[in-house]
This record gives sequence, C-alpha cells and structure tokens, in this order.
Amino acid sequence: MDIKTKIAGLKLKNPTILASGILGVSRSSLQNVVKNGAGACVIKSISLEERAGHKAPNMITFEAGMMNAVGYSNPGVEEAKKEFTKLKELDAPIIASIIGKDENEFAQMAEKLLPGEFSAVEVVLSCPHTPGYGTMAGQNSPENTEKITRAVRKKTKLPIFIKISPDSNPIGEVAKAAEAGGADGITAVNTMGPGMIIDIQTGQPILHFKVGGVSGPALRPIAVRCIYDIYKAVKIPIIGCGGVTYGSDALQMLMAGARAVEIGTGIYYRGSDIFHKVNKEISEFMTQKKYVGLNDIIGLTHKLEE
Amino acid sequence: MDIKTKIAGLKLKNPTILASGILGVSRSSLQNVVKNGAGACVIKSISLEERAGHKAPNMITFEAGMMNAVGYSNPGVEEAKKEFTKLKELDAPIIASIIGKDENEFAQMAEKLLPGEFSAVEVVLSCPHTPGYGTMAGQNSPENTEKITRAVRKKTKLPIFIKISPDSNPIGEVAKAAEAGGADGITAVNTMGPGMIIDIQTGQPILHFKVGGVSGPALRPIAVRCIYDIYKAVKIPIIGCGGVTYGSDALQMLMAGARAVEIGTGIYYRGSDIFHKVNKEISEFMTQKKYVGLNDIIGLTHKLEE
Amino acid sequence: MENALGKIEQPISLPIVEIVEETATVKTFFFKKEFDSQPGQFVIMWIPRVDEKPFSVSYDDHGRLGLSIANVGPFTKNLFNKKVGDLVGLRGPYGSWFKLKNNFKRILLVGGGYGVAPLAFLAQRAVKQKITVDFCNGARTKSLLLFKKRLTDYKVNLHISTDDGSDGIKGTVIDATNDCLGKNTYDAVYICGPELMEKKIIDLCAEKNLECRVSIERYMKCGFGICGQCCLDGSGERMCLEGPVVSGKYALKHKEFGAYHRGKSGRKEYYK
Amino acid sequence: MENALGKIEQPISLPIVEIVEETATVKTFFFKKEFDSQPGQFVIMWIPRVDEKPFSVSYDDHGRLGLSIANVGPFTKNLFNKKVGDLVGLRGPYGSWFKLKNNFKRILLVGGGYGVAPLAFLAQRAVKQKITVDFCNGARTKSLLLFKKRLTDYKVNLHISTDDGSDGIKGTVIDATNDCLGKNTYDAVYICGPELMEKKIIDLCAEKNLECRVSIERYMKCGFGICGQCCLDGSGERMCLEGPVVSGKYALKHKEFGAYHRGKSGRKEYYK
Ligand SMILES: Cc1cc2nc3c(=O)[nH]c(=O)nc-3n(C[C@H](O)[C@H](O)[C@H](O)COP(=O)(O)OP(=O)(O)OC[C@H]3O[C@@H](n4cnc5c(N)ncnc54)[C@H](O)[C@@H]3O)c2cc1C
Ligand SMILES: Cc1cc2nc3c(=O)[nH]c(=O)nc-3n(C[C@H](O)[C@H](O)[C@H](O)COP(=O)(O)OP(=O)(O)OC[C@H]3O[C@@H](n4cnc5c(N)ncnc54)[C@H](O)[C@@H]3O)c2cc1C
Ligand SMILES: Cc1cc2nc3c(=O)[nH]c(=O)nc-3n(C[C@H](O)[C@H](O)[C@H](O)COP(=O)(O)O)c2cc1C
Ligand SMILES: Cc1cc2nc3c(=O)[nH]c(=O)nc-3n(C[C@H](O)[C@H](O)[C@H](O)COP(=O)(O)O)c2cc1C
Ligand code: FES
Ligand code: FES
Repeated sequence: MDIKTKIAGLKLKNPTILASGILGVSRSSLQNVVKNGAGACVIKSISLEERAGHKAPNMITFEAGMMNAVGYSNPGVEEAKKEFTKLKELDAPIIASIIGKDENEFAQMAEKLLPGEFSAVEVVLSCPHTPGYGTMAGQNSPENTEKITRAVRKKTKLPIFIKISPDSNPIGEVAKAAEAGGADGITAVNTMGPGMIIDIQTGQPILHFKVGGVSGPALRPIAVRCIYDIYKAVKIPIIGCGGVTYGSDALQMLMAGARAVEIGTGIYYRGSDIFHKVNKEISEFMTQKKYVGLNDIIGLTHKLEE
Repeated sequence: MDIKTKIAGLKLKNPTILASGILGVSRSSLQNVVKNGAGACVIKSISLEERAGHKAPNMITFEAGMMNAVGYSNPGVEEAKKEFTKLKELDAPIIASIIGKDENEFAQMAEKLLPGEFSAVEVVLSCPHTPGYGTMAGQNSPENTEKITRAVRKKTKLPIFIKISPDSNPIGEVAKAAEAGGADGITAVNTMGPGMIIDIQTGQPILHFKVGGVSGPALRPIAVRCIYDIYKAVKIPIIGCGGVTYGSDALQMLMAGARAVEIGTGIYYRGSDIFHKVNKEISEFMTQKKYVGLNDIIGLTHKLEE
Repeated sequence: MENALGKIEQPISLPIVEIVEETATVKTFFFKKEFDSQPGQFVIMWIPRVDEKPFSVSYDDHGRLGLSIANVGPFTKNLFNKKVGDLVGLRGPYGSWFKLKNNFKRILLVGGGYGVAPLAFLAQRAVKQKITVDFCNGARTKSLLLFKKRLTDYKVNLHISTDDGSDGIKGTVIDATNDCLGKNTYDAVYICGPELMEKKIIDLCAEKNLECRVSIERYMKCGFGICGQCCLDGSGERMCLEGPVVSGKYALKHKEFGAYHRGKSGRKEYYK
Repeated sequence: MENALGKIEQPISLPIVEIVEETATVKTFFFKKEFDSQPGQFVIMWIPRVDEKPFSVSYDDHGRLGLSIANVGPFTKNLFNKKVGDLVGLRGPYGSWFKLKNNFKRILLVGGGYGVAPLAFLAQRAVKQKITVDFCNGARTKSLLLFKKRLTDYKVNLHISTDDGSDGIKGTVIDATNDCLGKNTYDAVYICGPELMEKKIIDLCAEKNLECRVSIERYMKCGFGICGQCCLDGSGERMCLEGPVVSGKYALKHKEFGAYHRGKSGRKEYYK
C-alpha cells in the first residue's frame, strides 16, 4: 500500500514524522529513528545560546499521558551546526526546529542554522513551560505569530512550518496569521496546559519547574479538533501532532485535515519502532477500506460535510 | 478520621461534591448520590427556557477520559422549581447551577430558581460546546465574568461559586474578576477543549455536535494547575473539579488549594459509590500521615514555598 | 476496547448484513458481530449526523446480532431507509437482563409491540434450558403481530390475542395472560411492552404473588450511568445500569412507573 | 503503577531507613521497598526542589534497596546532608543489566570508584550461583576503597590495588586485571568504573577475545527512552534503555566511547 505524502513540496515516503524534543538530540539518534520507519524527523529545538534547561524531574507520565518541562535544553546554534551535518545522506528529510525570544532571534536562528543541511524548518511559538519563549512570552498571539513568521520568511527559502499551541484561541486566527506571514504549513499542536502533578507524600509538584506541557493520549482529541479548525481557516497544509499512538490516531488526524503526523510520546508506549507500527496500521486500514492513497482520506471529514 | 470541610459558610461532612450535569437531573437522583456518600451535590444546570440540548451521541469515552456535548438539556426554570423541592430534607447541601445568555438572564435565573430550597449557587461561565453560553459566548473573559457575577450578586444572598474554564488565560485574572464581582468562591474547572474524536470507518466525528468538552483523567493535571494558579490570585475559597477518580486526585487538589472537590466522570470508572470510596482513601491517607484534619493539607503545596 | 480506565464507550461502525420485514411497522436489522448480550439488555445505535438511540437485543447467536425496530419517528424512519451494506454504529450491550433460574420448570412471557423482541430472545434461551414456555403475544391486528413464526419454531405455547380477533383470541394480552395464570402455575413471569400494559400484568402477578420481571424503558443518552437522564423517581436509580430489567415489586415501589417518564430535556411526560 | 497506557513513571516518595558510610566519599542509602532490579540496572532519585539523578542499584534483597553514592556535586551534596527518615523519591529500575549464563564457571569483575557497587551486587548473585568470582577492586588509596569487607563476606577472590600501595598491590586496577587474565581463564569479564579505565580493560579482553560486558554512563533525564539525552553517537541507541550495560564489542563500535559524553544541554564533553 502506497502511503507517501507531500507537504509544502516535501516528499515523505510515509506520513509519520519524529516530533521535536523527543530523541532528536544528535545526528545518530535521528539516523536511528529513520531506521525505525519515520518518514521525516524534526530535531530538538535549537536556540542561539546554549541552554541547560530546567532541573529534573523534566518528565513524568500519568494515567492519561505525559508531562514535560525540559525547558529547551540545547547546546546552542554553533554546536548544533557541528552536530547536524551530512543530513542529506539520511534516508528521510530532516526538519530544523528553531526558537527565539523575539523575531530578531528567530531571524538570526534561521540565518545561522538553516543553510545547507535542512529540508525545512519548524518555528516553535508554543512551548507552555519556558519563560521568555512560546506561550509564556505570548508568541502564540496572532500578531506575534505573523511578525515572527515574516522575520523568518525573510531569511530562508526553505518550507516554514509554524508550530502552534492547542491553547491558542481562536486557533484559526493564529493559523491565518502564520499564513499571512508567509508560512508554508502549520504544525498542530505543541503540548497543552501546562498541568501540574503533586506528590501527595511530600505535597511537592513533581516536575522541578512545577508545571509542564501535557502530551500523549490526553492531548489527542484536542489536537484533532485543532487540526479540524485550522483546516477550515487556512489553505496551507497541516502537520498533525499530539497523542498519536496507534494508526487510528494518525488516521483521525489525516481525516481532520492533516497531511502528515508527528509522533513523540507514542515512543514511550510503543518503542522507537512505533513509526513502522503506525505505518503498518495505516496501510492495513487503507487496504481494508480499498483506499488507493492518503489523498483519499486527507480532509475526508470536511468533504463529508459538503 | 474527621474530613469535614467548610466553603463560604457551607458545612460539608466530607470534601466530595457531585459535579453538575452528572446524574443530578432529578431530586431522587440527588438523594441517591447523597446516600452514596457525597458531601454536597450540584444539580444539572438550569436555563430560563426548556432546552432539548444537542442530538446524540452526547457522550463518549476514550482511553484518557470522556468527552461530552450534551448542550445543556434541561426542562427550564419553571419545571426545575417543581422538581427540586424539600431539598433541606436531604442529608447534604444542594447547590443550584444556573446558566444564561447574558447577565440579565443570569439575574433572572437567580431570582426565579434560588429562593427557598438551595444552599448555594454555581454560576457556569465555562461550557465549551453550547452556542450562546460559556466559552462559546466569551463568558469566560474577565470583563464578562465580573459583569455576570455582579448581576447575580444583586439577586441573592446565597454563596455564589463561579465555575470557570481551564481554557481561561490567564486563569488568575478570571478568578480575580469573579472575586471583584462579589463571588464567594471559584469552582475550577469545567471541561477543557473542546476536543474531537473521529470514527475512522465513516470519517465522521462521533459526537453529534462534532466537538465536546474533555473531562476525566486527561483533565486532572490541568485542573490541579488551575487550582494552584487561582489560589495565588484570590482569597475566596476554591472547589476543585476535573478528573477526580481516586482519593489521591482529590488530595492533590486540596494541596493545590481547593477546600473541596467535585466528581463527575469518576462515577463512570468507579460507580456511584465513588464518593464513599474517595472519602475512605482520603481518610486512610490522613491517618497514615498523622494529619488531624483537612486544614493540615489544604494549600500545603503553597505553604511549602514559604 | 478495554483499558485500565474502563470500557471505552465508542460506537463500532458495522455494515447491516440483512434486513427482515417482520410486520407493517417492524424490521429486524442484522449485524455480524459477537456482543454476547443477555435477553433484556440493549445496545445503542448511532447513525452519523442523525442521532443515537437504544434498542433491545432481539437476536444474538453465532456472532449475529439482530435488532427488531419499530418505525416511530425521525431516527427509526432514517434507519428504515437504509440498505444492506450501509454502516451504522453500535455500542453495548448495556443494562440488566431477564434471568432464568436452573430449577425453573414453566414460565410465562407476556409481550406487546416491539416488547415481544427481547422476550423472543429469552424464549429461545428458556427452551434450550428445557423450560416450558407460555408466551402471550398481543397486537392490535394480525398484520402487526410480531414473531408468530419465530416463536412457533421455538415450540413455545403461543397464546395470541388481537383487539380485532384477526388472529388468536379477540381481546388484549391481559385477557390471554389471565387465562394462562388461571390454568397453569409458573415459576416466574416476564413482561415487556407498553408501560401501562406492563403495570396491569404486574398487578395480576401481585395478586397471585407471583415473581415477575419487567423491562422499564426510560430516555437514555449515555447508557453507562453518567447523564442521569434515565433515573427513576423514588430510588433515583439508573435504568441503563440498575435497569432496564427489574422485578415487578421494584417497579411498583416507584410512583413514576406507569404514570410518567421524562423526555430529552428531563421534563415529565405523563402516560395517557 | 501499571495501566494500559504503560508503566507510570512517577517517583515514589520513600523514607531513608539507613545510611552507611562506606568510604570518605561514598555513603550507602537504604530504602524499604522491593524493586526486583538486576545488577547493573539503575533507579532515578528525586529530591524535591533540588534535582533528579540516576544511581545504580548496589543492594536489592529482602525488600531492601541500597544505593552507594559518591559525593561529587550539588545533588549528592544535598543528599549527604539527609538523615534517616527523610523522604526522597525513587523510580525505576531502568535499563539493561549484567547477565550470568548458567554454564559459567568463573568470571572476572573489574570495578573502579562507585562502579564497584553494581558489581558487588553482581558478585553476590554470582556466588549464589556457585560461580567462582575474581574481583579486581581499585582505588587511589585505602580510605577510598569500596566494599572490601562486603566482598570478603561474599567469599570472592578479592584483588585489591591502590595507586599508593596503602592496600593490596601498588598500582592500578589495570595491572591487577592483567595478572588475573594471565593466571586464569574466564567465561566472561564485567566492567564498571571510570570510562577510560573501562576502555583499557575492554581492550585487554579484546586481545584475548574474551567476552566482556560494560556499563556506559551517559547523561540521563527521562530514563525511559524519550528525551534522547543518553543516545550514543554511532548507533544512536539509548543508554537508559538499550544500555547502560552493553558488550565490550558494542562499546568499541562507538567512537564516542572513551572519547566524550554529552552534558545536560547536549554539548559534548571530552574525557581527559
Ligand atoms: C431500553 C430500551 C430498549 C428499547 N428497545 C427497543 C426495541 O427493541 N425496538 C424498538 O423499536 N424500540 C426500542 N426502544 C425505543 C427506541 O429507543 C425508540 O423507539 C427510538 O428512540 C425512537 O426514536 P425516533 O427518533 O425514531 O422517534 P422519536 O419520535 O424521537 O421518539 C419516539 C418515542 O421513543 C422514545 N425515545 C426517543 N428517544 C429515546 C431515547 N434516547 N431513549 C429512550 N427512549 C427514547 C420517546 O420517549 C418517544 O416516546 C427501546 C428503548 C429503550 C430505553
Ligand atoms: C546509569 C548510571 C548509574 C550511576 N550510578 C551511580 C552510582 O551508583 N553511584 C554514584 O555515586 N553515581 C552514579 N551515577 C552518577 C550520578 O548520576 C552522578 O554522580 C550524579 O548525577 C551527580 O550529580 P551532582 O549534582 O551531585 O553532581 P554534578 O556536578 O551535577 O555532576 C557530577 C558528574 O555527574 C554526572 N551527571 C550529573 N547529572 C547526571 C545525570 N542526570 N545523568 C548522568 N550523569 C550525570 C556529570 O556528567 C558530572 O560528570 C550514575 C550515573 C548513571 C548514568
Ligand atoms: C520530553 C519532551 C520534549 C519536548 N521538547 C520539545 C521541543 O524542544 N520543541 C518542540 O517544538 N516541542 C517539544 N515537545 C513537544 C512535542 O514535540 C509534541 O508537540 C508534543 O509532545 C505532542 O505530541 P506527542 O503527544 O506525540 O508527544 C516536547 C515534548 C516532550 C514530551
Ligand atoms: C456528561 C456531562 C455533562 C455535564 N454537564 C454540565 C452542566 O450541565 N453544567 C456544568 O456546569 N458542567 C457540566 N459538566 C462538567 C462537569 O460538571 C465537570 O466540570 C467536568 O466534567 C470535569 O469534572 P470530571 O472530570 O470529574 O467530570 C458536564 C460533564 C459531563 C461529563
Ligand atoms: S442513560 Fe445516562 S445515566 Fe442512564
Ligand atoms: S534518558 Fe531520556 S532517552 Fe535515555
């Protein structure tokens, strides 16, 4: 069964993409993920300067998903340039992920990191647990979204995906702002919340940052609704993200309008070969329903409304 | 173990309260819930006119919780007056729940429904899936929250609890607005999202309204964080709500600053006697930790920061 | 689908594999899927973008589920226009059921309207258990009579009554029931039909203090005990979970039974 | 805590039940809880509002878990100030472990620094299995020597080396290992200590093509295979999941091994 897909000119042999911040710290780990079936990979988000991130605990799981407050630990753009080389030799497109405190930092990041190696860039405006970045800095407002997108657009010809927050309200407006700023696609969504889990024995929040973004199954129905709303709002393609654990989750996102899906927390539940597994589940479904390609199901839920 | 609590003058023999819209349609069902251990009950929300609500499916569950789009079905205030009589004969305080399209409707509801029977009123500004009400009507903005609270305050001397949305941003501002408007407490929180679940066999959203509010375990960490934030923002007491399934969930909310917790979806997982079960689990924990009363743990997480 | 958080209540979309016209107003819709339900339990059917409604199981064997449905309003009208192969969603089974004790020798089943469906399912189980079954099956007229052939095949003692005498005795299912109660002794009586008829039969059994079980239909939304739409005044218990099948004694304890039920908004609707 | 969504990775707060001063720099902290871990596996310890760090299991029997910890920085310093009864959080066990084959007759264990801890745990298991154990235990000086008494109690052949000759032979654990490898034949060699020392021992084993297993410590955050902080350059595999215990061959395949490791930000830090 052919399950290849195309997003903003990017050709993927299958619709599964490694989400940013899961594995993706080194070239080798990307290579290992590609070996496990990913159609593309997004690297861990990179900032201008090195960041240690929050102290640990940085991640915990609970009965409905996962929570994290990593705080954008990364070696900074110079180290990243040394780390991410010969990416074109890998069997799948590698997408950069950049963060910044304002449009200027984002612009510098695009200038410094992107040339040469990467196939596209994800611009992250949506982390809910890092002061100075994402939703904590209001980067998810339509105004800031458009401003930052424009700044990055000026510095690169690569496809730009704006990664937005499920807590953007109304999310369609944020997507429109990204489109207006020159984005080639939307990644929906980043973690939600933040949430808090307290250890009742000590009364202490478990995450060192106290709160963290919620990912995994708890996020999935919200992510599917975000994709559905964004599909109605903009023409540029959507990459779904949030709680994809099984093929059926990915299929829901495709039907809601996504052209591909990112997978992060799912690796915890099903191992790094989750990409192979989800692709197999998608193929089996397509065969059973006699679909010939993903275009038969991308946006299907909307087509049924016509 | 004594686990009684007090909120805005309301004396509860235990901190578990039936959440609005779960059971609570009739006096008999309230009586049955009280028999099952609830320290108090909130009735299903009532509007001026009868409402059929959305078509079914109105509720579905998924691996991380529940989604609903009931759409405020209720017989209207006149029928409700006939239904909810002799409430003082019940073994626990009964809290009214009112909804309206604007402050005038809320004021009329307070005037018509409250006199005589009820011990307090919950004013709901936070339903994410009913056009004209809650977040779909912007009732969760600080301005509207204060306006509506004021209007209800003028019409009743009963304790007023403003039920807010986890998607209010920043939630502390909304709580402050309620406090400024004369609220006696905050109920945090209503369902989040909305979310969407698509049946991949047909490509159709399962809920008839397509989207619905997410409750249950998926919501719990978000609810705990909301309670934590609200506790920092206001002086009036907080009733926690969202994903309480076990005693440990209730304890997390108490430590985050709630004085009592509402339970809805938990009934699905543990039966209508979940109130007895959660109370037992709380008592056992208090005994093990040698606490003498809930005041030892209410707000504990904040006290540890001093 | 099961997980630690409990059963996942989502409709499973299934194609209709067969449609049988039973009477002028009732069709049976068959699906290929094992539900292992019990007689008296119900499933909830979803027609996307139309609605979702509860229906008792009429057949459930060899991985085939059959629902016998009367065309009474918007949802059922839409369903009656569906063809074999069309997809509808099903979830369940839900609720309590008609139980048979091992020592039962002879039982009486009293059905009216589509209430005959779950009782036919029960009759099939009872006969398998070598219990003698008397079945009072009433309808307004012959053309509305449900499952005459099916019940004959099961070899139950069929007591047919029609208001116009077009089949069986001329009269109501109450008269037929009276006859049976006069002639024979029963270990238990099982009742499913219009609520006022159910009430009358329970009263008859009460006089003879005969154990009887009855199915109480209330407005259902969730089917899993959350929405409270199906709670009975009195106990406040949920007919989707503690019911729909209850004892006659239990039913009579509720002033609501035979008097009124609640509609979609929760407003009371009185029986005439 | 288990559920269908998988193990729930949250620290369990436990009181410290005993603290033993092993050397000038190492203390063992005991907890009452069954972790049924294997030698070489690790747990992650949480000190609220301080940090969370990984530590190999040193003892795990009769429902008692022991962690032997060197005071090297902020977290361990904070821990060293804790008293019996204080609560810390623990989660795990995580990772691969030192396996013993049933047909093993004699094995060599080579430990340096706190690396002696997991190997002592392994020695205990091996002796139970009637395997002859040679244990090369090296330290800079006598006062830093870990588990001399514990290993003697286990009745292993203890080969002590100190740089200053204050105990055992004067020299490094490499010298002691060379001796053993010269004198005896082993079914396998198990190595845990400073990475440069580990590398040298693996090279020795390689010359004699002796099967050996080594524990590779990398910076860990999640411990359950999500964050990618612990991935080795080359295979890109996770030392919290596919490791920390790997074969010597596997270790040598990775140019990173013995050369550098990554810090908290992911930046490379080279070994001197
Ligand atoms: C436990 C149970 C078992 C049932 N078994 C059968 C069966 O085997 N065969 C059959 O034909 N019908 C059965 N019904 C009734 C069936 O649910 C209704 O006929 C159907 O919902 C009618 O929907 P409609 O839109 O076609 O008609 P409407 O005009 O919407 O309703 C017609 C009648 O059905 C009742 N009804 C409507 N919606 C519901 C609901 N959600 N829950 C309960 N009652 C409702 C109304 O009170 C009204 O009296 C059962 C009902 C219950 C509660
Ligand atoms: C699998 C494994 C098993 C270990 N077993 C033991 C043991 O049994 N006994 C023991 O004393 N130590 C053990 N360690 C090392 C222990 O984790 C560090 O000593 C501890 O984290 C130091 O923290 P600190 O704040 O006190 O010192 P820091 O100054 O923060 O760090 C000192 C050194 O510890 C390393 N380190 C710091 N944080 C981490 C981390 N999160 N993950 C891995 N390394 C880190 C640093 O690279 C640095 O070299 C183990 C590490 C790993 C990965
Ligand atoms: C441990 C962890 C670290 C993450 N780090 C980043 C990051 O650096 N940049 C980013 O854009 N998203 C980051 N995310 C968010 C994920 O990319 C993804 O948007 C989110 O987890 C939802 O998808 P999932 O449910 O499949 O994990 C992180 C998520 C997790 C769990
Ligand atoms: C089926 C259902 C119906 C609900 N109806 C109402 C309602 O009428 N009014 C209201 O304020 N909240 C309503 N809610 C929200 C709950 O009161 C509660 O705030 C939410 O479900 C989170 O708590 P829980 O996770 O314990 O269910 C409803 C929730 C559910 C699941
Ligand atoms: S139908 Fe919802 S509780 Fe019975
Ligand atoms: S520590 Fe996170 S992947 Fe290994």
